[in-house]
Amino acid sequence: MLKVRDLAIRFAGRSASEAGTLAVDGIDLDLDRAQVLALIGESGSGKSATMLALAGLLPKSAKTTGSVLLDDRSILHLDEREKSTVRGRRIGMIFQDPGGSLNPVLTVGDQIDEVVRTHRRLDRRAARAETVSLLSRVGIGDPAARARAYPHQLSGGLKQRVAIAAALAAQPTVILADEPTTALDATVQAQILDLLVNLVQVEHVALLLVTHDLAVAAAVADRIAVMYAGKIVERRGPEQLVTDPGHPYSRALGQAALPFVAAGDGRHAALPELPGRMAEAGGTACAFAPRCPLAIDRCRAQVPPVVPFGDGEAACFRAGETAQ
Amino acid sequence: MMRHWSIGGVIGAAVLAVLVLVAIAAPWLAPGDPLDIVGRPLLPPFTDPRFPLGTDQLGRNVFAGLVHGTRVSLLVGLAAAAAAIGVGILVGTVAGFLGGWTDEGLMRVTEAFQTIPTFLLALAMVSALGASTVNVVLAIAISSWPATARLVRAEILSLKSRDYVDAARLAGMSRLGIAFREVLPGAVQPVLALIGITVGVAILVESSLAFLGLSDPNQVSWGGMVANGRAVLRTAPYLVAIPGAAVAVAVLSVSLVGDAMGRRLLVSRER
Amino acid sequence: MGRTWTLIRRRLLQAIPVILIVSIGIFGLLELAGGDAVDAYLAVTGGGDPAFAERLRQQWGLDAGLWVRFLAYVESLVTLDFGWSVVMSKPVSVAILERLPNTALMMGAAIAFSACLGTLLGGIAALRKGTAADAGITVGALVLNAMPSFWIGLIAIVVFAVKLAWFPLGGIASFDRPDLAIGRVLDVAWHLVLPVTVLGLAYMALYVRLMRSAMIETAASDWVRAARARGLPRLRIVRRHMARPALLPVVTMLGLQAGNLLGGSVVVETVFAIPGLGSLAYDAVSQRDLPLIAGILLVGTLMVIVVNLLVDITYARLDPRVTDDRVRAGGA
Amino acid sequence: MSVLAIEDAHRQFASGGGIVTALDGVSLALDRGEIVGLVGESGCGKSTLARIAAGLDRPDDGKATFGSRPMAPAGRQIDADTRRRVQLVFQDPLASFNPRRTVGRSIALPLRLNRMLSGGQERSVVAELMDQVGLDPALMDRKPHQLSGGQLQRAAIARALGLNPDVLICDEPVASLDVSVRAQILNLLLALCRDRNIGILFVSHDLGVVRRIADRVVVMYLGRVVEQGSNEAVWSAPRHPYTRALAASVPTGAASWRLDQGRVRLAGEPPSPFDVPTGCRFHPRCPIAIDRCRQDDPVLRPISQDIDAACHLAE
Repeated sequence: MLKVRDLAIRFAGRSASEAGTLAVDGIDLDLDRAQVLALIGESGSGKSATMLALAGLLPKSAKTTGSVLLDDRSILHLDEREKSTVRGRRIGMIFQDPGGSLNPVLTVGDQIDEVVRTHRRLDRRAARAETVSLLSRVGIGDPAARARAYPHQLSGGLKQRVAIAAALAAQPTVILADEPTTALDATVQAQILDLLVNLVQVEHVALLLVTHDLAVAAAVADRIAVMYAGKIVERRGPEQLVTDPGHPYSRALGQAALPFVAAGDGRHAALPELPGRMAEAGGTACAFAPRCPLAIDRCRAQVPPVVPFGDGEAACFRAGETAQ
Repeated sequence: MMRHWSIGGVIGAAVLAVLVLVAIAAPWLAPGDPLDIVGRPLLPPFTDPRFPLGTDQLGRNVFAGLVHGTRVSLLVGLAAAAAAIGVGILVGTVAGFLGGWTDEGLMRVTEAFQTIPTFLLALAMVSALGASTVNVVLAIAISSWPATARLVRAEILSLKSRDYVDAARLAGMSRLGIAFREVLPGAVQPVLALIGITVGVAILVESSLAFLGLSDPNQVSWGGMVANGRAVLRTAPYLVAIPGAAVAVAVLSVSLVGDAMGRRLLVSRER
Repeated sequence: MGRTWTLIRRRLLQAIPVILIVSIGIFGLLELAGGDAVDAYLAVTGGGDPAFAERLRQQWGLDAGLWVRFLAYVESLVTLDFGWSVVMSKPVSVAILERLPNTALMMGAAIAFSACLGTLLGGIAALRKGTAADAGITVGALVLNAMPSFWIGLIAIVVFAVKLAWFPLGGIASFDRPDLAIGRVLDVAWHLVLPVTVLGLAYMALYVRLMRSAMIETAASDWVRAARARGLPRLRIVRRHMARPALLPVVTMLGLQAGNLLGGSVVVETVFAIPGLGSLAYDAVSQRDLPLIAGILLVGTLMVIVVNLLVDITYARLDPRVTDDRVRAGGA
Repeated sequence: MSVLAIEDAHRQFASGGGIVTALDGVSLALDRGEIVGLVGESGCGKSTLARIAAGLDRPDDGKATFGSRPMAPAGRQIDADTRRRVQLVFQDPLASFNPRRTVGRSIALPLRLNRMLSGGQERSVVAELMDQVGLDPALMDRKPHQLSGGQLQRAAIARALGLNPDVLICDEPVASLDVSVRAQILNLLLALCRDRNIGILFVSHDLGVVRRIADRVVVMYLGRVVEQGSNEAVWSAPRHPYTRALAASVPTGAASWRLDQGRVRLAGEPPSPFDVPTGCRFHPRCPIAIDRCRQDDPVLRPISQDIDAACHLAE
């Protein structure tokens, strides 16, 4: 349903002479109804830029190439008017900071009402009835009263539920969620993840989840795409990615993500580290090579092609191997 | 360094520099007392090379008045702003650091000074104490310190709770050390952005007081020249236009420079 | 509604120390100025020997100690008895009350004019940030802010009253007042166009700059990005999600500027010969009518307090966060 | 005998017209050479406890002692020796450095204030400290904003190490860092504990990290300790229903966490610390609460050899 092909994003440099920075370097993504696709990576991997590009929220100075098809219709290079028929209506979006995505001086009900009315031509009363039912669908108790509350009167978890309700208000088929639980406490994070999974299973929306947390991704996603320096380096099902990662970066992430188990190897034993920093996108070699324990000369000379691996694929010459 | 100066800031700084030079060089640019009657009354500008900007209805040299008026405007503006900012920093610092009842009391006083219509207060002070330049400076300063005080206090309160201040406590720094080495330098910085506004307002208030006849009668000032020209507004509008424009140019240059300083500050804070 | 009343009560309580401090200040100023009611009385009645003055002082209780005089002063304030105005030859309170409506009218109109036009222009500048329109509005605001209002006023008179003769030279109403009530209202409005514009222009610049920076900030906020992601029409986003939250600092500034506007009215009323509180203050000052000055200062302070109260109520309506007694605890 | 001990600490704050109870009778002990993990959700009081442990705040009631001396005697400044021995690493490394000072001078500051430097050796001592935490001494003359988060956190640790502390309080030290940098900083802390016998109080909302590095765990809820014990015991068999829910809420790799029907999901969120529920403060969210929980406030009691819990039903 959502089909991304060879998407590249370049942010403008500070002056015309500067080349600017390449944030995303030609990625493909596929997302179907009732499916959760997780896009994981660290800051600077290009995952957030990808998400903003899909939502049409990149600044004008950013140059995008490639194609993004939503139900076979290109949505990448639309003008503002066309964009607003896609945003909200076809694609709903949830942001990291649940407080920040709500206007502090309007009641939460008003903010959902306006989405309902913009996209569905309901009158004021019908819109409010719809808002109340949306709030109840995202698990907010006493929704009619909560609709009259201002954001600051709600807790972080409730605000994120409201933001989800606003994203669902125009009945979109795709939901983009950018680190939706990062700012939340553990028990609340679990609740919100449950809610998102429930929406996918019951209402059959497609969910693209962007996160830095492999454990979160593995817990809810059907497929996981691992991003590094603007490229997707591995694409797998969650079980296999955790137990049998193909790309050494995925392996390192899995170890750094610290699965919730005791340190098996004794008291105060060192944790596996990943030395160095992420390389810039767009090089002519494997961007991970400088940090890779498996790197060979070939890795430093050419970009490794994507090869089938396990239940997915990986972009590595030595996929599946482990360091001794 | 010039990279962060906008065009406006450069123009403002240049004009301000010229004004300062004119103020310093006034006795050479226009020798003698500018209040002396030196020529035929109501000579329009650009007609007599001796009086490039003409003469007023008493035959006084407008150019000389303008040049000497620069001194009064800049002097009063800078002195009043310096006094206001000094008092503001002092009050804000004491209130911010000591807190408790001292803070409460000082803030009530600050509030009182923000509530009382300050121009009326300045009028009352000058009227009650006499129209000397010192009193004018005092009157302006007393009415414009609260903004600085509030800003400094707010900055101190915010800086006091920063992690790096806690880090200094952990390092074993004394309270005084923290106040003067960690907090105050950062708290006083944003005041830089207020200097331009404060000086500009001071110049405007001085000219208004002078326009209303409340300035030292023995010194020529731009506001006084406008008041003087008002009597012949219909026949010789240039007597109003020229000194008034001088006020506008002075205030504009000061606020442009202040703006540029404020923006530089923003840039340096964002880094 | 309960919230609003709580707010009003709290603000009025906070005003008490402010009024007290202002009264002490005025008393101190009068003491510093020297010369008391007896001197003023004698100056008007044309002299009198020192012995007579001494007797009068005893009679009026002016020879008492500082404290006694201060208490007497406070008592007179509480009873709204500001003394006798020599200049106006009537009680200070009467003189002030006569002039108050004109000034209130002019101030109200000037506040509305400067705030509305200022926020509009500031908003446009923010939306067109970096363009010629933005530069024009920003520079225009700076220039307007730099021009003394007496000067704008005089030039406006030369251009619009003398040369073009569109508006009257000054005053609040024509000598031959129209008979119909509506005609009289229009007459006053016609007289007020220039002074209100001049007074308003001097303060408009502030609102332009404030609105511009506030709206640039809200435009970059997460909730505006979220509103765009929800596909809301641009106009709606600008109005409800950028402009409305950006109005908050503007409203705060309205309260802070009330006193300055009153000060500005002295100059403007003098220039346009409007019989208001400002020109009264000018008369009082130029003739050193100290009781009148003191009375005007105090009434002016009360006016500012009232305006601030209105501003606070407006603010509380615009920003639901202020009047909530409880603030959610941050991550403790 | 623990080197750092907090006993029955209470702490309240006035905030926006109400009183927040941040700590309501909390005790904590920390030894040299051990890592104690302090976990809980936002608003539970763990940061307040960390500040008290670091001597940056003092309890309204209760006491904090270091060695045999009270840490912050009422009305007096903390003494210089105790101050030196307890250091803190902040969550946001950038905020913990004065932006106007170079990193090197910030690292040197505690040494100079404690007269631990003799003339002319400042740069070499700073370089050595930076080297010890794996930071290139060439970065000494940079301003804080010129360093990455991981580098700055190393610098912050170097600054604390200069004073040769016995105890290090770490308030969410890796929360603002990328996952791959996280392990580097954690390993540095582990090494300090191991090699220098430093006691570490590790405050974190990240249960995965705590489970991997801590020796003991203290779980807080709304200003109280609800469970504490050895790291392994607490996570493998939590006795308090809150700890159970907390453990169950951590996404665990694959194993289809979302299909796990048996896990405990808490409804709602922690109530506001403005008004704490009567009885057991967890009862409104507790899946197993009984009548007694609504009235009786349970005390922290030993349940087994290595676990204490504050629950009527724990056994």
